Amino acid sequence: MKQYILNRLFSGVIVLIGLSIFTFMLIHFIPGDPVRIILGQRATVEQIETLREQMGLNKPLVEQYVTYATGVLKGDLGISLKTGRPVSAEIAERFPSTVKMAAASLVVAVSLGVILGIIAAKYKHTWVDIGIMSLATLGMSLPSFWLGLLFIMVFSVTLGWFPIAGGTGFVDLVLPALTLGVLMSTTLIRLIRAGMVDVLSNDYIRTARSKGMNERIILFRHAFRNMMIPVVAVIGLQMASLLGGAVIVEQVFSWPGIGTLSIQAISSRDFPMIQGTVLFIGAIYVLVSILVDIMYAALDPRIDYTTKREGA
Amino acid sequence: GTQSATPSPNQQVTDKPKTGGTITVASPYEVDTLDVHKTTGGNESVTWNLGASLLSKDPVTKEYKPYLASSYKISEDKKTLIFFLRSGITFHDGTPLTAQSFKDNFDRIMDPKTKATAALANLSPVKNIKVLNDRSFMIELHEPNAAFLDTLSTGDFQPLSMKAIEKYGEDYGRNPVGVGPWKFESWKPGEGVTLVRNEDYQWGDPNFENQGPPRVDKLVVKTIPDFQVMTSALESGSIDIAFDVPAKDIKKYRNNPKYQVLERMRPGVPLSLWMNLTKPEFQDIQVRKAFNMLVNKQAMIQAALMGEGEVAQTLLSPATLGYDKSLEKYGYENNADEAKKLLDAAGWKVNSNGFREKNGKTLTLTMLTMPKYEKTAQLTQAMLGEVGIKINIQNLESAAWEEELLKGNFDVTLMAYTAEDPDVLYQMFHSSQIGAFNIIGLKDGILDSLLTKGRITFELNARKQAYVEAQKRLLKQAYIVPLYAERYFTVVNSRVKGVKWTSLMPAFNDSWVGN
Amino acid sequence: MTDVLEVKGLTIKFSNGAHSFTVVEDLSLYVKKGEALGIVGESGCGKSVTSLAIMRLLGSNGKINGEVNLNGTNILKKEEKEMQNIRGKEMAMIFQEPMTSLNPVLTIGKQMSEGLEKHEGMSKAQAKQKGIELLTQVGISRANEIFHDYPHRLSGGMRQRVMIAMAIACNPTLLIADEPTTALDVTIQAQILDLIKKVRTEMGMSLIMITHDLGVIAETCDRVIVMYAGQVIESSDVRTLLRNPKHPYTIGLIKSTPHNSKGQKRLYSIAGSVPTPDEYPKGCRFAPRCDKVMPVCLERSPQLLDVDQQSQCRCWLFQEKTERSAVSV
Amino acid sequence: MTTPLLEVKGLKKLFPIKKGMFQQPSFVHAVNGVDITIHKGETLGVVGESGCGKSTLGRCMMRLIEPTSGEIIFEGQDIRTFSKRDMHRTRRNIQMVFQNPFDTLNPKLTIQRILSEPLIAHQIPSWERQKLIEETIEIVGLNKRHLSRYAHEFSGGQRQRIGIARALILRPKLIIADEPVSALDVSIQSQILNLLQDLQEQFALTYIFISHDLSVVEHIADRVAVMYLGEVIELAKKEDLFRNPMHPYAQALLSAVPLSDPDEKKERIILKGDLPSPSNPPAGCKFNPRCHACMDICKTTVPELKEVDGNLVACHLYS
Amino acid sequence: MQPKERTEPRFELMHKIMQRKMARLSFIVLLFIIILGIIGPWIAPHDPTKTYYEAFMQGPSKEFLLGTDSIGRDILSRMLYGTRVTLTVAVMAVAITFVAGTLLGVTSAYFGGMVDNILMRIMDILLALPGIVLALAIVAVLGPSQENAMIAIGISSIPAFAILIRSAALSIKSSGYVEASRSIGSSNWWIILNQIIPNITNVLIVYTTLFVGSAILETSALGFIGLGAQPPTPEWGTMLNEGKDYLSEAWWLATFPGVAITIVVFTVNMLGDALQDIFNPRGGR
Ligand SMILES: Nc1ncnc2c1ncn2[C@@H]1O[C@H](COP(=O)(O)OP(=O)(O)OP(=O)(O)O)[C@@H](O)[C@H]1O
Ligand SMILES: Nc1ncnc2c1ncn2[C@@H]1O[C@H](COP(=O)(O)OP(=O)(O)OP(=O)(O)O)[C@@H](O)[C@H]1O
Ligand SMILES: [Mg+2]
Ligand SMILES: [Mg+2]
Repeated sequence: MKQYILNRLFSGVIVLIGLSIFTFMLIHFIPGDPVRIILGQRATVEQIETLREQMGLNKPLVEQYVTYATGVLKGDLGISLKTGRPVSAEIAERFPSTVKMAAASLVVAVSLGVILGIIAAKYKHTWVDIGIMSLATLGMSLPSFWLGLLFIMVFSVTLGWFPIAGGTGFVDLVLPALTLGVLMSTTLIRLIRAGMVDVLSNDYIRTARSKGMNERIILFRHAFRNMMIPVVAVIGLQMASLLGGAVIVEQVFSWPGIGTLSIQAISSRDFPMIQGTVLFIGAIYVLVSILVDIMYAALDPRIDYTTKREGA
Repeated sequence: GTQSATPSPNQQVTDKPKTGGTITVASPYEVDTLDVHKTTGGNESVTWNLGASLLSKDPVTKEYKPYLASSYKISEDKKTLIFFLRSGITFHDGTPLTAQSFKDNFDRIMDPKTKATAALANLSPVKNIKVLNDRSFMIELHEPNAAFLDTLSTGDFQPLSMKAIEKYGEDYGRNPVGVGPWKFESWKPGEGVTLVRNEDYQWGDPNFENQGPPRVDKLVVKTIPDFQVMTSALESGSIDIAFDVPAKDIKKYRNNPKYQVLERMRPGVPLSLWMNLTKPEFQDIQVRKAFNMLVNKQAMIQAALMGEGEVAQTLLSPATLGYDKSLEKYGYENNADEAKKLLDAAGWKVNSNGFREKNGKTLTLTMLTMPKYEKTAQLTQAMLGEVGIKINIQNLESAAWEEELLKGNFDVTLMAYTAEDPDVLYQMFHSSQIGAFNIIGLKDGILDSLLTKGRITFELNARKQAYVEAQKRLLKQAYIVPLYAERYFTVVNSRVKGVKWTSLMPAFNDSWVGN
Repeated sequence: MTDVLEVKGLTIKFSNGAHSFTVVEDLSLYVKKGEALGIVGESGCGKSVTSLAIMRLLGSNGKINGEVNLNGTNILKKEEKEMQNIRGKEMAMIFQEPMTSLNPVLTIGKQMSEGLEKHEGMSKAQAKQKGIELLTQVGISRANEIFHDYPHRLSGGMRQRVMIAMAIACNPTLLIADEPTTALDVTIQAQILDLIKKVRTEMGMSLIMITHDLGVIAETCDRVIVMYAGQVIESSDVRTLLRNPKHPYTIGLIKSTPHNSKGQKRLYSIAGSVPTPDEYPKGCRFAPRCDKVMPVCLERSPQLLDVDQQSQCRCWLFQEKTERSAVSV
Repeated sequence: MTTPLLEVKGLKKLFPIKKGMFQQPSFVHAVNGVDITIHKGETLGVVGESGCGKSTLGRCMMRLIEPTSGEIIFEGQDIRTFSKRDMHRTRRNIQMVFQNPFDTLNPKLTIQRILSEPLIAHQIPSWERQKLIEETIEIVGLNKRHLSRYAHEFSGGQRQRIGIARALILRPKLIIADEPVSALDVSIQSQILNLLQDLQEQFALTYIFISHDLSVVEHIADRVAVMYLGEVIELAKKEDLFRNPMHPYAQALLSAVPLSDPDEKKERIILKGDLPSPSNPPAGCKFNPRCHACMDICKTTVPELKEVDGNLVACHLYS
Repeated sequence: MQPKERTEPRFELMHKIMQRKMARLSFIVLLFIIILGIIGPWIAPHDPTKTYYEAFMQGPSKEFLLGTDSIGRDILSRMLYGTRVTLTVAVMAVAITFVAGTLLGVTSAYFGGMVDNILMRIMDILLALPGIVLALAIVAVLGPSQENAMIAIGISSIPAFAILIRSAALSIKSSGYVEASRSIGSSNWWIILNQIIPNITNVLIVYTTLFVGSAILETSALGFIGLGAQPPTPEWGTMLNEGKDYLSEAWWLATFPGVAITIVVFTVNMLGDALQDIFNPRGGR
């Protein structure tokens, strides 16, 4: 297991290196000059050139990358061009609120997904099922900001239940978490229903029935864990994308998360920050996918990472 | 709405002021750092309250009044300014403000290691600063520059405590120490900054009634980038004051006694249609005039601002020095028929497809724009389209837009330029600025000399006159199509009293919280 | 001897959407106490469906008609709740696929004890003790360890032993084994068959053994039912069936196993293939493949009638002989 | 003796079990040094328990998977040394019939296309193709009308006929049949076995017939190889093996077959335990932990395949 | 045995769709919308780019059935014209995803080993890259336009699609008929084209429908960075974005395009579900 995790980390690092090279190339192709942006409109040509030199932006790309990469290896993601503070500090500051929202949305999504998914599976092909599944599909078909705005209109403006104040307290958390949670749950509901239907048609469920187990035990003891095995991967991916920042919902609710940070970085051409957020999000992605595999092993005793067959 | 050229009256103060309480303000701009030397903008709503400037500009008369400086002198050659400081001013950390503080601040900005990039640009007219004694210092300019006084009246050159800078190092931006009415307390990134009253503040801004410490205990400045959220927060009472409320949302607050709307014209160059004069089409004045006549400005205001703006017939907005009502007659009225005649006369005839054509070339133009001006762009496209001018809109994200603009990759574009000082016209239109911000490539000797004159004239009236003349020239030559001037709106919950505009934004020295 | 199980006129229909088809028709059988009944037939003839119907474990799209009397009461009339108390307790089942019939995420122990806890009201510790006992009884060495192990670590044979241990845990009166050895190797099959015989005699259970292998029947059963296309076509005691089969299908089946054609170059073979439920022919269902087919076979379907004391057969060949007596009754 | 059609010498196939990137992999010895000869026109049965390496042996013999070591001499040439081109040409002569007729026919293709695939692969000119296809389909007992249908429209037995037709259409010399009847019903099984025998006569085919069903092998094979954990432990003429198996494992295997007569009692050898894991086999004779005649030497020394009474057996009992 | 009655596979699929209530409804609605997309320009009551100066942002009325937008254009006409644009963008974007994703997924699955490793690492990199960065970069390189929005959306969904296709292809790869095909000496590309691709068409069809839905949604999200259709071309996502700031003042601006998008995505998803159901009888009905 340890060995396996090491291997995964190793290939994760390769992905991150690829990612950093890729982003590095990309951002230098994006039109928009960070120097101009920093200096503002009153800057003279000489000032611009001096700053460009200072920032090392006139060196060959490869050299710039090498400088950057050596910095990263030393744990230095560079200094934000915009705030002048270390990129890592900026990210670290935003991360808690991102985690807060990710966790809250995940709770909403998973609880909605599990409850509605299981109900739909249990009553499959009845109106309950059709109703839940249509709602879930409808949820999938809604643009995310649409739902967010709707929630603001209804719960914040009209009913005044969850006034949005642009903070990160509990009250502020409710609506964005609900929005994201509901949107994410649509996928989960569908997956869980399908998984449950599938698992319930397995031979071992019949075995459990033949022992006289009641339906509740069959659903929760025999089916649930087996059903969750494929679902965990999706939850993991959702978690990763949430931890990387849910850009649009963050913007709708003015939530100060990593997503907003990365968007701001892009629009202000804050190269070290773009690079830093991309790397960070990439690292989260890598870590979460490793975590998902560990979860797999925890859920499914058949998975044993100490021996892995080739092929098959 | 009132269509006055002056900022709308500040809040009427009728009750007796009280002390205590908290005011919560929301601004749509993300604060990057509270170190004014290093900022790239967006933090004025905080730093303006933290610090103080040498001079204070009267938002109405545009007069510079002494603030931290008790007085100042301008040398004969207009290249040297001497400032005398008030006594008894201390930073929030207790260190006294001296002439040396300004010198040290200047040196810090000039030091490349500081990377005080934007501030460096602001101070580019300055050659050197010399400390004369504890309470006076001299600023030497490269050349006479009246606009520089404006810099001194903004928060950009507010003194920062060198002791704090040494103490916090890189983290100073998170622990600012100034001389203003409010002291820094805490900052939650992405959420907001909390300031508390500076009890020692006795050097009141001359534009305010209250010359002592603010009446309110705490000032919280939140960042709420999304307008929907901002208005929702305002309506739920979780914020008291919303900055930069979009024009479209203003109507519902206007006639609501729960709120007061403070408004002000945006200073600087109004939103205009800029024609790239290096393109052959626009070298013909008839074409430029025709463009001026083709736009229906009132319709644009209606569409883009729901009527909450002002038709611009001049190149400086009514909130800027240099604006004069008399200039309006040099502007062009919307007159499509006349425009068609001009175009015909210029040789651009309508062809069988309904497009204007000259020497086999159709009049097709690329309009560079960004999402913010989307509506105006589309209206312009429609208006010009009606007479057979084909406009291809190229919508770019703002950073990319700016880059393309500076490279001159456009035929026409939409742009407004916010600036307190009329010297902005120099940057935009002086021939020396080609390659920088004279993006349309305008070369006009008469105009150049008028703009230079404006720059080196310190006396207000004479200075204003220079810019009036410059605008006349710009309008007569139809170099540009001014469209409309926007307003800034600040919505205040009526429980907060005594909010007043400064030249930059509302401030709270006089404010208090009612019931 | 009393009948532990008596099935009368069992008919099973499946419907999918508008379309419905009968997969088992008018099936009757009985199992006496301590007796082993074999059911043979080719794939798809309805063996598993029958056994599932007896357990009332058919999916919701299956419709059952007829009577299933277990120890004298018709369980088709019982509530699902009551059925849960009968399943695992009074009758138990072993399935064909040992690989998929155990829940992969629960330990062997957990899966064994849950039945004991429910039906015998045992505590966890008691159930564990009993579970280990049972595992030892079915010949698993290291029962202590295996009890805590997950199914995927066991071989097919071991899993099938676990299934048997689970099935006999509450000492059911009837054990149904649906092709318990088809997925296993011969040597393992021999072990399992041996085991089933052993526990049956030790515990005095009745057994229904479902298979398509006549050899398995010969080895484990007292009586046999032969099914073809959803119907019982022959029923008799094992010896009679194997030595003196009546129905042409049974005859063909026995003859076509390589073992029974030793020395012959070519195997006997029945032409054609087994029909699926939606294409059952009218008349005798075996008629299209039968080498003794008569005109009547294609027209009318024969009855399952006694041929002699030991056997019943559904074939027009025997119908004629007994017709008179059938009419006179 | 005539030269054998196919001769396998010391064939080994190890499947690596990946551990970690920085660790030595361990191996499953799926086929562990097999020597077999097959003569033209004969049928060699291969029996053994599940996982003993029968299929792997079959696949290796036509290089569907690359053997780890050993020689495969077909008509006097070692095909392991063949280039891709030569190998492709040789494939015409060695064909395979697979176990599962439900899985081995592409559900999206018509029978016509399934049968033309080998012809296209071997560049048979298109005018000959149709003739061959029609001829072959009738040989296996189906007819032209069936060509336009898809696999799901056929019964298991018919599908297996199509599988056989596909193997036959290039008129190979050797057919490796990997459990061709074990997925079929008893009554259908006999049809297919008869068909295979007929074809053998008609086309002078040579079969390697892999099965776990001893009675089927007994019926069809001339010689039988019994495999255990990747090794051949007995290779004997059918009559000898079934009358008098020598290796204790072969004895146990044969005695395990259920007899279809309830009164015919025979001495049954019930083996202890299961097949050990092929990645970690016991030392000495691999069968020793389950053997009823195990001696001390069995636990230490690997017995060699030696000739005893004209047949081959690998057991210390016979040395 | 008598030959069974056979329906052509194509019609059979249609038939199966029509058998399901929701699927039938979705199909009809979608068909209706596609027809609108084709004939839209002829039935639109107004010129979609014409500004009516006297009618800025007016609510639905007799003259303007769905109201006008903030610069006085008829929303109904814009929506009718926009149908074609919107659907084209989505379909083309998915076409890009489809071609590249299938190719990558199948190649990766079939060849395995090093090829698989490299391709999948690249997919990992793309997956770990925030979509908006990728989109910006693509636009940066190619310039902003509707086509490039298409390309951006198309490219950004390639990794997800490729991974899905890979796993589908992997299960086909290990199937008996692929081994059979290899055993008779067919070449790799032959096998990919004739054995693997035909057998993942079900999966392909289902995923493609699902991706069409998300492509439409993404188009509307890309409007955020000015990457959508270039004005004055009407396109639903851009219209929705324009209208979202006016929800409380002029609900009709965002509501109609929003509802239209939701309906299309919903029906496409429903259809995708039905197809999944049809192709995979065990999991569903
Ligand atoms: N849940 C179901 N829905 C519809 N049809 C079914 C269902 N279960 C079984 N059938 C059909 O009923 C018939 C009898 O099936 P059954 O499983 O009883 O056969 P079997 O005799 O057990 O065959 P095998 O030897 O292959 O196990 C088959 O044609 C099968 O297709
Ligand atoms: N591709 C592979 N990778 C790793 N191990 C394999 C692979 N193929 C087969 N094996 C292993 O090799 C051994 C022999 O397998 P093989 O399929 O040849 O057995 P078999 O005798 O054909 O069994 P069966 O009767 O079940 O078909 C088994 O332990 C199997 O797990
Ligand atoms: Mg069965
Ligand atoms: Mg095999």
